[in-house]
Amino acid sequence: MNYMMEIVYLFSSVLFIMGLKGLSHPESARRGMHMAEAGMLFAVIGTLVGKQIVTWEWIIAGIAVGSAIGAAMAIFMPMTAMPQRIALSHAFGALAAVLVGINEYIEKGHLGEITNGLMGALGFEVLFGALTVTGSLMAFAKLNEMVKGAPITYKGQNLVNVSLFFVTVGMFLYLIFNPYDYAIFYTMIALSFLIGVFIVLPIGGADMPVVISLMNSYAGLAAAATGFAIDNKVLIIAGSLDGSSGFILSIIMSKAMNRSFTNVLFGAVGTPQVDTSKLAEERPIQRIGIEDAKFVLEQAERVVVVPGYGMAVAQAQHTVRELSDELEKRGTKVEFAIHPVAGRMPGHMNVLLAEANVSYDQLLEMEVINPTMDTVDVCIVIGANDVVNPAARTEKASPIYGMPIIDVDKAKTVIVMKRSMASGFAGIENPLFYEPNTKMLFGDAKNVMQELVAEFKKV
Amino acid sequence: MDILTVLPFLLMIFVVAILLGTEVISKVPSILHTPLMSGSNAISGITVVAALVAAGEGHNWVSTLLGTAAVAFAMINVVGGYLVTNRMLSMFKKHEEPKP
Amino acid sequence: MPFSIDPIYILILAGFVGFEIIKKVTPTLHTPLMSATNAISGISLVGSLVAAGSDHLTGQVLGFVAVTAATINVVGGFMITERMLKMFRKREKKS
Amino acid sequence: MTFLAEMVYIAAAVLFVVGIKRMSAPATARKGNLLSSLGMFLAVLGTLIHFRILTPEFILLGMVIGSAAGAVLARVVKMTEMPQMVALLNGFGGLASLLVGWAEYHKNPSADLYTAVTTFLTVVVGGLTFSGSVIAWAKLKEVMTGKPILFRGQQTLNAAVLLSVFAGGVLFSMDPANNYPIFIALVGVGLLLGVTSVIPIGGADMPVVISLLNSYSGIAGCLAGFVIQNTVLIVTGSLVGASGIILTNIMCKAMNRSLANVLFSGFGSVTAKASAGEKGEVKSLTAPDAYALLEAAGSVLFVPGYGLAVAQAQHACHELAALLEKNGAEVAFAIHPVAGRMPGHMNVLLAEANVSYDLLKEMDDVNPGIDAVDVAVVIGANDVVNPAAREDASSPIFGMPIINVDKARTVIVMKRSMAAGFAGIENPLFYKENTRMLFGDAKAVLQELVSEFKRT
Repeated sequence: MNYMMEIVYLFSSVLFIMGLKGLSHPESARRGMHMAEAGMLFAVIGTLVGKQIVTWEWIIAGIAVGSAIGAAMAIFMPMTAMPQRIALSHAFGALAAVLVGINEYIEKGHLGEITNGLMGALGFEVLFGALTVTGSLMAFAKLNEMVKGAPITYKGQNLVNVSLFFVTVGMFLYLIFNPYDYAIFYTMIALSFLIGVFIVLPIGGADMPVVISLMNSYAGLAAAATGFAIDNKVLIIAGSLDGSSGFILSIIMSKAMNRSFTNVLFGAVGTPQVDTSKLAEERPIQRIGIEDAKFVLEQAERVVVVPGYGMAVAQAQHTVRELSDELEKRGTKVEFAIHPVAGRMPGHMNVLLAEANVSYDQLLEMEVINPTMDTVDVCIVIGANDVVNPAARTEKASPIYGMPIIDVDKAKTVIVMKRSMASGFAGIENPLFYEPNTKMLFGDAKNVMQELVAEFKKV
Repeated sequence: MDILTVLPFLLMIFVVAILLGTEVISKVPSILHTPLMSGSNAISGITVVAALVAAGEGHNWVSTLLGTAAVAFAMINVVGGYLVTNRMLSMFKKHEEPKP
Repeated sequence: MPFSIDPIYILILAGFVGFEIIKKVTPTLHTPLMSATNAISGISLVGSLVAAGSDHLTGQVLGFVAVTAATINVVGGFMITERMLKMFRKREKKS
Repeated sequence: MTFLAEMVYIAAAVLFVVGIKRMSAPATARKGNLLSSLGMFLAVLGTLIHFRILTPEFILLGMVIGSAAGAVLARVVKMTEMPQMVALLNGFGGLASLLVGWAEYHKNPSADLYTAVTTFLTVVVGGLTFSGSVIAWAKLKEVMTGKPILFRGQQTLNAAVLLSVFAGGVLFSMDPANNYPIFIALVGVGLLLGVTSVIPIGGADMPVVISLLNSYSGIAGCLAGFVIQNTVLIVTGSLVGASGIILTNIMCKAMNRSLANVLFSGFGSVTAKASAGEKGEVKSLTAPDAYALLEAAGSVLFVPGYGLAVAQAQHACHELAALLEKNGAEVAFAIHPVAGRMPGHMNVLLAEANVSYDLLKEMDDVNPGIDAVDVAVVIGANDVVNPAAREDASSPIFGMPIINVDKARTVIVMKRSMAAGFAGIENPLFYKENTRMLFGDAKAVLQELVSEFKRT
């Protein structure tokens, strides 16, 4: 391997790191990504120039096809479909790693050059890769509602999964010492494809953020393993950056959902937990009409909007932003409180609001907004339910007890927009609706918002 | 080449890069978690480097085929990932001055 | 020994890690931080050991002094850091 | 190098990183220190076992002497003398790297270009760290004058020394096998460079210098790692190097100086421009008056400076703080980044006096809420509370971040006399409406206040 190429790789690695570092603020984020793009360009050019590449046609064909598909997906996918895109893209990345691994195995196999160490690296590569491919495809299917989003469970599921896992690991260990057993190698790959399917099956739609993050981490680890197999440092660095990014995100997600890692993977929660902790006394709810809502908002000095995925489904984010503009025109301070799991993947809601032109300094994290919640005049909850459920704070019996929530109930007035009194995704009763300072505004989020904006514009 | 001779260096790099990744990424605010994920995904499309070699060394048609497929898939990640990240990030804007 | 780029990789990565981690150390602990990194930089002890273990006299003498100097750093540095950190206590509950 | 030894090195590197990471909060810091010392133990053990080391008796002797000296130093040093101790330790680190480079060259004089260049750099940086640290130590210890030593042609001399380092380096690297004399000369010039670059720096700038030398000692270790191609040396060396540079940067910012300014101008000496047009009247008060003020205060903020440490008054200060707390007041200590003589020094001094670490507040945390403070007590600090840094564009410290004590309701300044501070800059704080001067030795005055409290 010549020095020039290694130096180019080193340069790329640095650009990747700086790129991710740039993401620590919206201001520097784009410049950071440009750096990472440049890093990738250098790495590709360096490889093409430095390696003894003999045939070009196929490379060009592959690059052309891949770029076209990638560009098309990037340009035409709506922002709500972001999680699906990411899931697919994990599958592609992992598939590329698997293919490279198989190829390396075949080539080195021909030459009889597979050492135990190399086999170890290759094994990791194809195992993580294959599992990520099918796992991400399953996640994609669930998100796209091609497979039903509810957890699919059956008796003895954990037993099947665990034994499958051990068989595969056993094969891997066997291969390390007997690398030339082709049949075992391909069976192992097939089994890990299966594992990918099986581990995602029992995971419900609500837990998808964790799954996607986890797949992200696996895809990165597969890339890093590739680096070990072919002695390439830039692959190791980029792969481990990706791996740690996915890992951190899945931890953040698990924490925000008040679940442990193992719980998500093996517990198959997201199953509508039969929750009978009905409130002892059925207190009356208070409804509010559009005009009254307008009146309340008009009086407010500080308004906080708490958007949930329901808002995105109703495509109401643009109307919400219009409302916020109207309010700001009147001198009201408007902010958005974003729960870490709002949306379907880490940070998803922020992207949806950014798309609707909401300024990023209006987007506040849960920890930032909660301490000042009692100075908020009006809090508008749109399509969010569990993330504002005070039972998480107060009621020990509740399945979400201990989950961090946005304390909307501490605001002076809360307006909850909701289709009906049906309970949320997780099927948990929400005592917020019965609080004396809560007003319910029933209807489709988008329609209600439009009416509200029209009301404001009337004057 | 026996991998055992280079493994320590590679492992050291791996370990240090993991530590670094953890530090850098834990500072990304939750506002940018989605761009972070798609961005780091594009970065992990670095597999393209390995795929290029597999496709271009021209040992046999199986290699070429596998390699080409790998190049295509990795490029989807690279191009798609960066483009979509860029698209998302261009949406994150600060408030314009209030219109008169 | 031939030139290899591997150490440069490690240097750059470790440099980044250092920056990230140390930026987060609270100013309250800057003095212990410094004495701790001081002790850690006594890692040149590793190099000194190799030198002192060589088979010619000059190397042994140079190595011997190097081992001594580095060990002062290691032992002194860690101990003084420990001593300082022991002083940082949270307020006991008032009785 | 054997596989196992490398694995042990990786474990050691991780332990170092995690150890430093734990330093980010006082509660986890001790565990962190333990982890990094464990890492060091592993690294040494790995090296000893896996190199064919022929003469262990020399090594053992060196390690025994070094451990004993280090342990004694660590036990007996006073907390006020931490900067000296750290300076000395920096020096030893540099010395060790220098010697490693030398031994490596001696073992194999006909090295290739790569090894020659890295060896030469190791030796020069190691030597410069060593002699520079010794000078810094002497200045701090007041073995030699703390004032900047300036003479005519100094810049020329520095430039000449630097130039000869480069020239010698090139000559040596071109043909290392036949240039042993040049190598020895390089060692000498490196040592000389350390001396010439530290003597013109004044005592007040020592925090910057120590941080910088800390960084150099890391860089020297890192370079030694390149010479012997040892990963763990490179990792830890660059960790330490980064740490030193960050601290240097923090110190420079807190003193409102650029690094170049510290290194080349010899600031600590000059200035002294008394620019206070109308001085106004100084209102002084006695200990009983101060007692009355403090007794009535709901929140008290102490701003300690190095003067407090010199007077050894931190214990009396802590006692007073405890009494005030018992009296129901909210007490905090505002620590300026350059308080004391090295980064974070004042925190250690107060921790030694049993002040709880949650009372130690950084400047940036204190300033926003300072107008709610009833009484700010400034003890032995001067420039770091000088409002001229904020208001007077012509002041030499203009732009330096300060603790805004003048915004507190009342300020009590404890001071020996009206003499200007270390940097010789007039302090308009003393003439402010809400400032009261309490003259006297810090320790005596604090003790008086304490006994005043105890009487009631």
